[in-house]
Amino acid sequence: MTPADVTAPGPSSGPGFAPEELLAVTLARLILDPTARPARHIAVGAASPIPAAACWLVAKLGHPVRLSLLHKRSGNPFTEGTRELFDLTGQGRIDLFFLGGGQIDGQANLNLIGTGDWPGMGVRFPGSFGSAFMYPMAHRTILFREEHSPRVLVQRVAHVSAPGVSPPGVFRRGHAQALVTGKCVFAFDPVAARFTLASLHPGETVHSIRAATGFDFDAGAAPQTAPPGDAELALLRGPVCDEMAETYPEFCGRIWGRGQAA
Amino acid sequence: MTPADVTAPGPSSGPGFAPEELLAVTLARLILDPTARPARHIAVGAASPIPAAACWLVAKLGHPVRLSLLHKRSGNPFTEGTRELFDLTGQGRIDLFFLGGGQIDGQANLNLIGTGDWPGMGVRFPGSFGSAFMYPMAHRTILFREEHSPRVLVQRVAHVSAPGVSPPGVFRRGHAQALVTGKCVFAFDPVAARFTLASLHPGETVHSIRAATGFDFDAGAAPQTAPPGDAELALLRGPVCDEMAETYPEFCGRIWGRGQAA
Amino acid sequence: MAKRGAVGSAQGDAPMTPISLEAMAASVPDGALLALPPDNSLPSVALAMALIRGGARGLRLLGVPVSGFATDILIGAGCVAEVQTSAVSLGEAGFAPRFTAALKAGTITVRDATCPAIHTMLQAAEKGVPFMPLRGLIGSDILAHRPDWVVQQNPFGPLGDVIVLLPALSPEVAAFHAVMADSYGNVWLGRRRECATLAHASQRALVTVERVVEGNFLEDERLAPGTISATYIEAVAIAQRGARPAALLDEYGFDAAYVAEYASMAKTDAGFGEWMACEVFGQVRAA
Amino acid sequence: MAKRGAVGSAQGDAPMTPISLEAMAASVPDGALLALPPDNSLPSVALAMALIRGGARGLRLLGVPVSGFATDILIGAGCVAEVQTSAVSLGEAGFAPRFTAALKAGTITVRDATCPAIHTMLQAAEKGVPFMPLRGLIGSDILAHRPDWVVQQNPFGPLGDVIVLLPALSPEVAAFHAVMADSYGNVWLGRRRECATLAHASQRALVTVERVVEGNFLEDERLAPGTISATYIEAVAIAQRGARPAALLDEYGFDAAYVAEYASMAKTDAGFGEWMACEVFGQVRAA
Repeated sequence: MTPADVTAPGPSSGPGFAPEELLAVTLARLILDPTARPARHIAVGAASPIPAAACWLVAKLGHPVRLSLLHKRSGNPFTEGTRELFDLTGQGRIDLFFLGGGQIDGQANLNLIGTGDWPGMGVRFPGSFGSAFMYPMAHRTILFREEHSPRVLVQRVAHVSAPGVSPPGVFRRGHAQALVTGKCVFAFDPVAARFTLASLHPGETVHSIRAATGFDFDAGAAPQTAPPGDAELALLRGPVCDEMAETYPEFCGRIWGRGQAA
Repeated sequence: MTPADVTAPGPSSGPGFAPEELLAVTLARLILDPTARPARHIAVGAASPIPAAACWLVAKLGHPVRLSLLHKRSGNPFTEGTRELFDLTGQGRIDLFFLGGGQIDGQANLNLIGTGDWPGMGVRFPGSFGSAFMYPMAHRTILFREEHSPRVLVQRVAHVSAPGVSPPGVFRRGHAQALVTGKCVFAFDPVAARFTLASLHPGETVHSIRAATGFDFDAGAAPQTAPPGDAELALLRGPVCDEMAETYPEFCGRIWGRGQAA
Repeated sequence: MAKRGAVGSAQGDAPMTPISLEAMAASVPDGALLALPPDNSLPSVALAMALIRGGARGLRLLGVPVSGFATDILIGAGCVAEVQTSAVSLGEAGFAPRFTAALKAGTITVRDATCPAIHTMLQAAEKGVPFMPLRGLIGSDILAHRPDWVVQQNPFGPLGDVIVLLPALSPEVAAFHAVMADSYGNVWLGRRRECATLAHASQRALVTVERVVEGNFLEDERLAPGTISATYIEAVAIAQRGARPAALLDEYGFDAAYVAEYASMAKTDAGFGEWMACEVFGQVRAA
Repeated sequence: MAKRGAVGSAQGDAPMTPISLEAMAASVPDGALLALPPDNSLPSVALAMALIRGGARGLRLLGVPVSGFATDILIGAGCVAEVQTSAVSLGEAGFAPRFTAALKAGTITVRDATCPAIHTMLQAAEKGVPFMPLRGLIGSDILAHRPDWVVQQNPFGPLGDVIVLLPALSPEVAAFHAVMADSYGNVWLGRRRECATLAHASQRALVTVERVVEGNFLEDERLAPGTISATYIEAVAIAQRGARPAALLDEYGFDAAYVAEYASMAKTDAGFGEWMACEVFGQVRAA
């Protein structure tokens, strides 16, 4: 197969990288944030090719990290059944997890239930999966949602699948480290229960982010999101794609022009 | 191998059966007691050849019964590790269990800890194993101890590993059905928390039992313990011995003159 | 006849006789609390289809811990009154269309949970305890909508350290698909141990298998670790490729095209009806 | 160097290098809470002997859920300060002589438990909850001597339905013997899943194996069900016949004569000393 001409990045076609590549590299840098607890064991859940690419990039950069990819097509990392991910997390062995949501609000609450009356009589989302447990029990969580719109990023979620912060005294191991969208990166402060704009993806401004965001947030002098470096792009397009092709053939084909048979 | 002449029973050598055969048949009849909950799944614990023989006899008599023999030498019935017996019992799936004790008292309390100050500074027994759970949680328990002496059958145990009865309101599924010793069978009444002499083994009298028993008990017109029938003896000496030879070679050799290699 | 789990025989004595898939489906009473694993965890899609053909009604489904294709077709066929689950999804093929339609139409009751809570409720039943605690959950609206879940002070923690206690959940019937059964009704399902926990926790476990093989898995140290003892299995039925379109370990893969076509057709009542007539009742599809 | 469990590598990246048995023993700090399975459940007798040779002191042993040969020799060698267990026994060979002697001499503290309570405390640690309930136990003097066990009203039951709550127990070190490890430090131990629970619950799991083989057990549907992932394994050491005199699945049987001879010699301090000099330190036995 040859790369799909329409989406394949190249020196003469814009910024030289696909938006998905920028997001993967951005997530990888958040994983490696030297001020955060080291991510030695990361679990990646359902249908998350960009977080998976970020994790593989961290591994291929040579960092010691164990990846538990829940939707690996052949085999899976667990031998105790599907409860093992939750037991591992309960034990404190999962340093980092990724979560998204049909709605995410300014206090980092997640809604995977739906809108309208309980249990989602407006728009019904699939359901909460393990979020009500994983969010407080993983050491840190990176929130990831490509769609950045007032529909998704709301002032207050219609229903809380998993809360962004917990009352004093309630056992909680971690919080959202950041929220990464198709437009920007927000950092989350669990004490203030509030997001701060951390960086803007190419073409975005504080104004455009405010317009696309249903919740209020702090904004200082947010820099551009740093573009992928050549080494990162080479790893993504080579060894990372190799690892991901079996599990995410559609993604690898779309972004890197490579399918399962490659 | 040929049967060991000293212990092998025969028409010309006494009652025609070994004491162990009488005990196995007596236990089998208690297992099959039509007034008790049917024993569809029986678990047999450590180093219990006579209860194991009783269970195999019940099976070979054609009764539908599942045996979980915890000390089967090759393999074992469980695939969840050693907790599975306790989980099964917690689920209510174990109809009958066997227990003994270093001391057994008149209220059917069991002591597997020892005598003297806690934890057995006089004579130390091995410890309680799972008795504190199995005794209340199995649907019924047959107590079995060959040694019948005032040392073992005491007025009050020095320490309670597992209580014979429980206070009102405390969840308990079953109690001792009976206590079988080398001298007699006692029935247990959990409401009165008291044993009644049910039958006397050959050569015993109510007087001889009182002399050998440290606890008080009720005694009506206790009959002789019914001797093994020919069919039962034939099953014990043939198919039951076949099943047991691998796990209990010493026992099968001593009673039936058969070892593992037979 | 079905081999009753608790009326098994001493090892080596009573061979197991499989029953038919239709007889297995008929043994599930209307209104039963029926536990089903999702598409990545050995669902018996064959049994779900047999339940539809048998006209099952009022089933209360439990997702272990989420729900997938089998749940959606049972809902679409009108077999279901209630779903307790942590999510309902067709994976890459998107939302479950019949689930969503029935929820909106008010024809099913949906009780939301979260994955580890369902595992925990089943583990409590497996262990024979009335409840088990679980961390997390506090502050979630799932908890707010579960009056059967109790929040209590942790007696081993500092004052104010509250924790959720979840009641034991023992499904009336558990159904899943495994690779094989042996002569004695033991079932080999490999690493998908959530189905073992489910079988332990449930009152009746019904298992469809690809095949029945000679021997006793419990006597084989290589097979025993992935085996559920016949103690827990009420009946076995042979259903070749019985998990499809879901995958079965290394036996066959997920049929993404089949599910995608289903997801497309099942967007409407009529489309689902057409799909069901063809795929469940074996009628020739209208041109 | 030891492979740290939590600092493993992405699948396929970091081969595991076994360490020596003596280095493994040296990694167990004096005073550690060390969990050991009994003779029917994959004990690492090889590591117990290495701990004796290494002069371990003050160990607090946990029987999972009972204790056997390895515990008795560690006690006899003066390595042990405390034992928490549900029983200590040499099986057919009778009572454990060095345990009994040390208890009487007051050189060890004995904390009695009951088998399912130990499983439950480890399961609570495995699940990351502060406690788990367990039925039974009420009325036992074991409970009366365990101020760390709490009796509480069952919030889901009628008034007066009290139940025992057991605190999570996370051993500092777990040690056991398995059949084999693979290239990535995954360990295959078959159906003895109590060792898997133990590894999950413990802070460090040390495993001796008969052999290390090429490949990745987690990628093999037949081996995966009996495998503990390297995530939980801190270090692997090769110790051929490392469970002896205990049995290892279908690899080798229990050496009853060896244990009977031990039980006889260990009845006295002098006899145990002679046995240890010969069997642990490899000295030629005195004529």
